[in-house]
Amino acid sequence: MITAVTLLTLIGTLLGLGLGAVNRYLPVKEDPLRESLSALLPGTQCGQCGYAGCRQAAEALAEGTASVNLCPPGGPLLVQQLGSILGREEDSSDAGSRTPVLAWVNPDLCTGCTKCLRECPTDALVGAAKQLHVVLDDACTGCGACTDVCPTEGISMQEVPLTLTNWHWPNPQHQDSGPPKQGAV
Amino acid sequence: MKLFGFRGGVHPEALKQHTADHPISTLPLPAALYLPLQQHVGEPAEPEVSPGDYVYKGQLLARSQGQISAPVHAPSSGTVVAIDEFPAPHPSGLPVKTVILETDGKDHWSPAWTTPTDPWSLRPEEIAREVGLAGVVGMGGATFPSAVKLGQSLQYPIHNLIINGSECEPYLSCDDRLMRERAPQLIDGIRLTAHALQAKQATVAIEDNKPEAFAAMSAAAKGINQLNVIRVPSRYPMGWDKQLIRIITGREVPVGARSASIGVCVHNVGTVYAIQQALCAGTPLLSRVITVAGGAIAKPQNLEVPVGTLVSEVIKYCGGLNEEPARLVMGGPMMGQIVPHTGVPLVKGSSGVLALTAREVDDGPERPCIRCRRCVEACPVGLMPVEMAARLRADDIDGAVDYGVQDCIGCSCCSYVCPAKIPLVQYFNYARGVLDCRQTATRKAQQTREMALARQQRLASQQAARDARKAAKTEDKAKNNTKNNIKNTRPASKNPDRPASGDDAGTQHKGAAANIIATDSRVTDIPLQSEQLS
Amino acid sequence: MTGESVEAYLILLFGTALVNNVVLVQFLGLCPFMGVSKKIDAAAGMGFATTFVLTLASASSWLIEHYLLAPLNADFLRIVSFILVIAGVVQFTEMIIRSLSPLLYQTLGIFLPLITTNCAVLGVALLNVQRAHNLIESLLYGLGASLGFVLVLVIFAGLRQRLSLCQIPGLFSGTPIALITAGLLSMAFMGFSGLPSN
Amino acid sequence: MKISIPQAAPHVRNPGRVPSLMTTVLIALSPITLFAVYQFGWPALNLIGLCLLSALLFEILCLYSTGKPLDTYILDGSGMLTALLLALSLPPHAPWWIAICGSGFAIIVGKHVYGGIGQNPFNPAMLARVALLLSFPVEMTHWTQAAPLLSTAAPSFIEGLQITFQSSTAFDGLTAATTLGQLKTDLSQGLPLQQLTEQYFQPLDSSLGLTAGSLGETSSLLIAIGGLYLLRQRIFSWRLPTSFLGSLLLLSTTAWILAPEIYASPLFHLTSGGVMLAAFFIVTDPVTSPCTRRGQLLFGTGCGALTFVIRTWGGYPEGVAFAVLLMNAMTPLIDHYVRPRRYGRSRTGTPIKRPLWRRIREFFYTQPKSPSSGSDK
Repeated sequence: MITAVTLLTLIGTLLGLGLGAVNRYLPVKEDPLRESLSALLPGTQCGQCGYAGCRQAAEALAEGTASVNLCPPGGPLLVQQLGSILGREEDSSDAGSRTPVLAWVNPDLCTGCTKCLRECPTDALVGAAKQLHVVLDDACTGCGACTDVCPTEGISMQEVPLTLTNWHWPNPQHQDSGPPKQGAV
Repeated sequence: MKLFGFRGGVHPEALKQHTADHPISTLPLPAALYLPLQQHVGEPAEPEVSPGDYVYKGQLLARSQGQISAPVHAPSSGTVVAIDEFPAPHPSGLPVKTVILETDGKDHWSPAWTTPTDPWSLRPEEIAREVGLAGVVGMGGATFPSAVKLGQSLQYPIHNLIINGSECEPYLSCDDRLMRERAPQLIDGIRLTAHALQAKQATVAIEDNKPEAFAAMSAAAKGINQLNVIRVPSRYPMGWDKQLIRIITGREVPVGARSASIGVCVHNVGTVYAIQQALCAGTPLLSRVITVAGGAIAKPQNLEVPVGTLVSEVIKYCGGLNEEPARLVMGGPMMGQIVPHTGVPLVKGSSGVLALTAREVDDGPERPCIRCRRCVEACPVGLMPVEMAARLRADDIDGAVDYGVQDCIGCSCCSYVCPAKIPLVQYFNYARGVLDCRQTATRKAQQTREMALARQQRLASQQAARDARKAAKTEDKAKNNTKNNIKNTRPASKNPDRPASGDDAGTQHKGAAANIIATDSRVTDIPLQSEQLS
Repeated sequence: MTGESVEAYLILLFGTALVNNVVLVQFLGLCPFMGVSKKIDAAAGMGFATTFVLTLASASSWLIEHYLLAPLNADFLRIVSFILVIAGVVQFTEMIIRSLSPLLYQTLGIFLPLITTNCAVLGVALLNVQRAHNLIESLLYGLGASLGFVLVLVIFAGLRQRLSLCQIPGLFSGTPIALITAGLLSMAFMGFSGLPSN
Repeated sequence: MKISIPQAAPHVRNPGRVPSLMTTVLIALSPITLFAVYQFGWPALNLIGLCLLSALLFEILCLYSTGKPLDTYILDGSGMLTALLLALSLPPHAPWWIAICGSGFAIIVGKHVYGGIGQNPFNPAMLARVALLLSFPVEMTHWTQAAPLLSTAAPSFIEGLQITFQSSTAFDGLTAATTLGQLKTDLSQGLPLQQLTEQYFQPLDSSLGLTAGSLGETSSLLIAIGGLYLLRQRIFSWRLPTSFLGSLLLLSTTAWILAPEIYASPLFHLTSGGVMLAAFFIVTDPVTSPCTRRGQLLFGTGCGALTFVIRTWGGYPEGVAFAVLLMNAMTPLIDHYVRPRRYGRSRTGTPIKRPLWRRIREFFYTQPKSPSSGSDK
């Protein structure tokens, strides 16, 4: 009985010493995961993912508490990228798959109250007090934060129209469900 | 001249005999011309005229804008009816901004037209400028503005200017007729382009299934020592410029680099003819030679057509359709684009109009792939279409990119030889579309990050400025109190920047984000309101 | 190192790698075989990690058996001490991989520490004792077994990568088709049975 | 004419179709099949008919259960081809259930479990043959001497039925081991090889197919004719058969030169067993062989080498089936690593570098500012 105990403790201590020594020489780089995740997130701190900001969302993703499709402005591409980094194939049903939309200000309803200007995370809404506001299409991420604060319901989310530049060939497999065709003459 | 080996390629039936013997006839002037502003690679042209103006033949309708663009000229005199959306010659049938010109039939030139200065005395960059002003674009189908190509090639020592007269697409014979009937003008055009590029020598490559064209061009080229006319094997895609470079010079253009970087420049026969017309005859690119063929066309022939003519006009002139075509194709059958109906205009890049019957299209039922690897043999770029298509069928875009789907030139050799009739090219077009979406999405995400950061900095700087002002005010107040502490205390002055509702501070002061957007040329200046919140 | 002993060693090496292959003939180490074979690169990474562990473990287990267990005739401790050593070696490998290539560490994930529980590793160590190999023979036996493991793992990863592209009928898609393919693969490997291998 | 769904280029196609491909291969197989029926009489015909019929039945069953349209799939003939190849590799007097089990295994497990044609990693015919060899060794190695159809020694039609269906040993015929099997047993008794080969190996007979062996593997000449016809029809590339036969020839010649008393002569290897049938019909199966030229050469050489190793040192007399299966398992790896060089890229995929002298010259090249003399170029 004694030999068994001494033997095992001997082997255990031998291995422990070896591993301790090795650990000192092999520097373990800081977990790069958090940086790469927060670099991907849009950084608009819009808070739609339920976390205070993008850095907190990145931490949650790194720990695995948050799902991959937590960020609506990121769209389907962000879901794919997060999925590939974290190795998780979450379904991108809700946030990811909707078609790209842009905010649109209805000129009749806009009173120039500048409430929406403050809400927009990327200053896509421009205009002055008492003046008509307008959306800069290039800057708008379609996050929809402005639509809820507009007192006169003047801002609505419109689908991006199909033009020659953003039309793409459909996947031949689901040929019939290709992108909507413009009515030909 | 020693030719080098090349890879892949297919041997479709030429089917040029229907049109090769018809001389080029000219289409009578149509009633209306529809000139899209986007007939070339690069930024669309900016209209110069407005609806209702009367324009002369050759007058500038829209000038080029931005780095890579090309102007659009009026093919005939008439009045501009409208400038708005009209169906584009594109498979989707989507509209594009078009100048609609009603011709008055007089077809006379603008009085301001002067005969051009002697082109031979021009310096290379002047030639490039003249070619740019004439709106000449690549006529082989790539429609890259030729002036930009000449300008870019000037930065490299050009050893060999290759003229692409191979016309390897079945059915098409417009380059063939061009070489047979207008060889002297072509030779002048070649010498001018060689002069513009300071090229040491020029080589005209003609496929060996066009002996008459070869004879005509050799006769016209006799006596010029740096110019030689050679036969190349007729094997599609000989017309691919990089394939010609590989077979003539034995070298390959590195991926991502221009062909000029290895001392070679390739121009299509049609482009060289347009350059000659622009420099010697002073006529900008107003019309081009096309082939109208296909089983459904009554009288197939070659036509000189003003740019902007409707396809229906052309078909009506060629005797109309003797049966319902299965596919209406703009360009050649291998790389041409299908057009939804005949109500679309011809543009600078359309080299042909084909009305193909069901027999010719021979679109058998699509069967599962049996990995017979004929597509791997046929691919001139050296890709593996069978592996790429298998991955795209399983929606694995990254796997397809790993096999090189971004290098695919869309020459359709793989779909042509596929016995299971799989639409491989559409898979690869779909993959390139997805990659395009990803690229714009990542660029947009990057832009969003910058703007969000800029906004936070702006808010922070406003907050700091406000605190500094407040601190300065309290300090003045303290000084005022000490000076006249006997005066009655006035009510607190109205704080000029009452904090707005909610936790946000200060009114909007369109600083950083607007500047970023303002740099974008299309956004006009926004008048900046003062701090006062009314 | 006389001529025929080299030949014997070669036969031992290739015999264990091909003829009685650790995975397809002796059916050891099946869980990483099924778990990590989705991608070829991950499979290769896992294969070489296991090779490193297996060779090292079979050598050190021989040393422990020869110098510690035999003289104190504590044979009953054999399995416990072997597992202790293997765990040590695996922890050592994990540290190396984590510092050398975090990407590989990421892709292997849970399967890296699981090498400890890989029955091929312990199996080979015990077989060494059972067949009373000397140090070189047990090293070669470990190396042969791990080469066989890597070979079959990478081949199977190639097969599964292609299977992931096929439209396999619903009933069989996923693990069932992988198990069927593994069965057919081991049938093909039975062609090697009969080749000389002691 | 309203185009609802845009079709991408090309708008003309090569007339070749998958069913025409399969029928050409079946035509190439016909001389061997007829010769086999002539050579081994009625049982051979029964076997071939049984295999084809049961394959058709299983194919319909699988297509129906996976809900695929019957007409486009059944007519592509790949099921028939697999069944015929399997039948040609069975011993002539095999009982009926061998044929049905074999074609069932080939069609169901070999092909349709993986999702139908074009997606099976292993060659279905070889898979079935190995499965039968392993599970029914006795029936699969029961060879009979070749006896022309109508000659006295050949079983009559009724006897043929009895052999196939009741596996009666009434007509025991002249059972004889194939040259390969004979060689294996004699060698194990340590008899010197020269003495053995004189006894029962006449190169001419074995190439003409007069010796015992499975249905289609006896006459190498007829197989070669079928194979060359396919080569001319460009159904498969020459690289596969040449590399397979070449590597087998090379290995067997070197071994034969080094130790003629242990290793058999190369001609013996080539004309015996299923080498020729495999070279032109099994190794060249497009679904299970690599796509690139170098990949095919590698695949063929691998098959040849493994056949030699298994035949010389392995436990089974016939190594071709195992060799082909092993190399089929390697094919995804070959396709993954061996890829053609892309235009403008080096073999590893990075864009090629321009020669140094061109980069230097370009560095010193100043744009032609000065007005040239206008002389024509």
